[in-house]
Amino acid sequence: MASSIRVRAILNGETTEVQTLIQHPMDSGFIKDDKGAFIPAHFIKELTFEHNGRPVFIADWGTAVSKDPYVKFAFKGANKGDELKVSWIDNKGETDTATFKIQ
Amino acid sequence: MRFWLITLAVLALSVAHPAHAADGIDPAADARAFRNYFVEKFPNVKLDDFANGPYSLNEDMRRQWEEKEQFPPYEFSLETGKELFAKPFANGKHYADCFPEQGIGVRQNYPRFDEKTGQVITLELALNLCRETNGEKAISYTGDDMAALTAYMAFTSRGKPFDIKIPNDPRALEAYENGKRYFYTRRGQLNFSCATCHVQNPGERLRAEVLAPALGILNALPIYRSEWGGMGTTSRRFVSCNSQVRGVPLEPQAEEYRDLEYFLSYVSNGLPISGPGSRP
Amino acid sequence: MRILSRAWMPLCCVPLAFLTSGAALAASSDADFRSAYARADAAEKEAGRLRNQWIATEAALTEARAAAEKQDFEAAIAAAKEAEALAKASIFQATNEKDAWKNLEIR
Amino acid sequence: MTVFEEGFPVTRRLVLRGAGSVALAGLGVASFDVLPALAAANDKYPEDAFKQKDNKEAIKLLYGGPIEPSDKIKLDAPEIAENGAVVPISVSTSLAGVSSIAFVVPENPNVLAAYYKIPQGTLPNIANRLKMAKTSTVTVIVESGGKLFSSTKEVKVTVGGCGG
Repeated sequence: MASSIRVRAILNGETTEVQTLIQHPMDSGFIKDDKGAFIPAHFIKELTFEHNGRPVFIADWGTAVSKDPYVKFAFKGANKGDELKVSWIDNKGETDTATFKIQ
Repeated sequence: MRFWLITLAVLALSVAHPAHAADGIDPAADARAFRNYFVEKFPNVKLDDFANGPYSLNEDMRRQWEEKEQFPPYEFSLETGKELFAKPFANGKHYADCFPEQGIGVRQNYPRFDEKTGQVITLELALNLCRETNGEKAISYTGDDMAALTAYMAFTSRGKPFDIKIPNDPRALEAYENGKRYFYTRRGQLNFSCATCHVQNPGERLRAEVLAPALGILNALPIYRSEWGGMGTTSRRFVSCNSQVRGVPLEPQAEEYRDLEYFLSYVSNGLPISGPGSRP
Repeated sequence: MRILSRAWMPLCCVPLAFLTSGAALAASSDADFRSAYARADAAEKEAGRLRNQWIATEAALTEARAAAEKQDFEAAIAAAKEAEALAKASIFQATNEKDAWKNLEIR
Repeated sequence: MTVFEEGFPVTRRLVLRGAGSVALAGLGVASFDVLPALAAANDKYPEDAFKQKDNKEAIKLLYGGPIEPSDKIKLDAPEIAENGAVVPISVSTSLAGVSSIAFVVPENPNVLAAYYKIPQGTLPNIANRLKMAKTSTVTVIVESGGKLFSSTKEVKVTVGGCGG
């Protein structure tokens, strides 16, 4: 599976509930490996969700977000079948993006 | 460090020892007694819920688990497992060709006793044997690929009750007994057996962790542990438990571990497969 | 048996340049160390045969080898003795549990 | 059985079978009034706020204004975290015109854990999984109508197992 992003976006009445799980180590930079060296910080800094080109949710994350991060939110104004564009960028500048259909 | 060493030792001794029994090997009677012990110890836990380990005994932890289950951390391993399972070997064969029902919905029958080789075949061993018979190298029993493969196979059996068979073969009975002996034998510098924690103290806390009851303890494997930040196979779980009591672990899928899995799965017959699971 | 890469340290061939006056004293404690280490290692192998080794024993054996390498034979001998005691304890545990496990069994 | 749709598995969960609606749906009904919510500040990633070791400093950098506890914020966090690496924390509020929500964990090396911008039309309800170094309070700060409200809960965190 190429993308690191998993999303479930389900329309419930007017509200679209969005759950996301992203495959990412989210290393804080405070943890040592078994040889005692610090594992360098490697975490997602910004995660954005866009619907019809408009941001509906922006997450700015620090070093305290769990590995394989998960976030759930809900927004109004979308219809079944609309597209939700999800993209993230981490502190190393790596990025990933994917679009999902609202169920 | 000293403090909990003493409290744990006192805890272990304070519990009265269950009575003796005749020396004949009677798995069916053991399984009944095993189940009754836990059902009486935790009367308000539904039988099937024992397959959810500590979450059947602690409400605060159960809520955290249910939140994780909405989008579980083992999701990626599950998808990788599905891909790996479908990938053909160099000779064109697949894992599916090595298993009954193409490997779908069969996890609850493992470990099974192979009368040809007289050995207990666990799911993990069966996967590697399948690779070797098809000219591939065996993979690590504690690695992510094995966890992904067993996660996928467990998932296809979700909800199906454990159905472990002990054929009327003295070697099978001996393997079962060997597993039972290992389960109850104290080991490691802490001088604990599996039973010290999982029979005498389930529901108690080891600092943040709530000890799971031994009944249904393997049903959720392989598990994604927050502690490991990743997946863990049965082999990884046994090895890490040995290390926790300061015993030197045996090599993964050693005969003792396979027999232990045979015993523990048999006495959990009837409880549903809930793997892959997520645990603290 | 847990196969540990216990490459034998070249303990026995103490560097010949070590022929100063203290050599005699050091030589004897080297022999003492080697016999103490051999006893500990034999006990640990027996624990291995019983499939019941302890992590602390392995640690003490490693510590003994390291101290011997630094020619600190006093510490090396102490660590070897500790390893032997730990190995023996794990052997006792294994033999004792041969029947003691039944006390915990659910029937 | 797994049913794969749209590339993501609708997995059959033992736990949720028949467990009914997603918790958030119940809250979807919160009174979302028409007051034009503050346009979510599209400022860029608050770099230095995320570096702060000190609680007040981080909040000052992020918001600057005074904060007042509010009972209109429901902060859901475990009493004892099953594991400090994955602590499920969620918030929902009936406050109107919410434009941002932040989670602060004072005992963590960097106190600001997460900062969410809530554009118009998005409900002020979030669930996420945070890391906590040790026992600490968790404070959620909700920016509503340009004012700041908060709710705090203590979460006990320790390692598990026999240790050593």
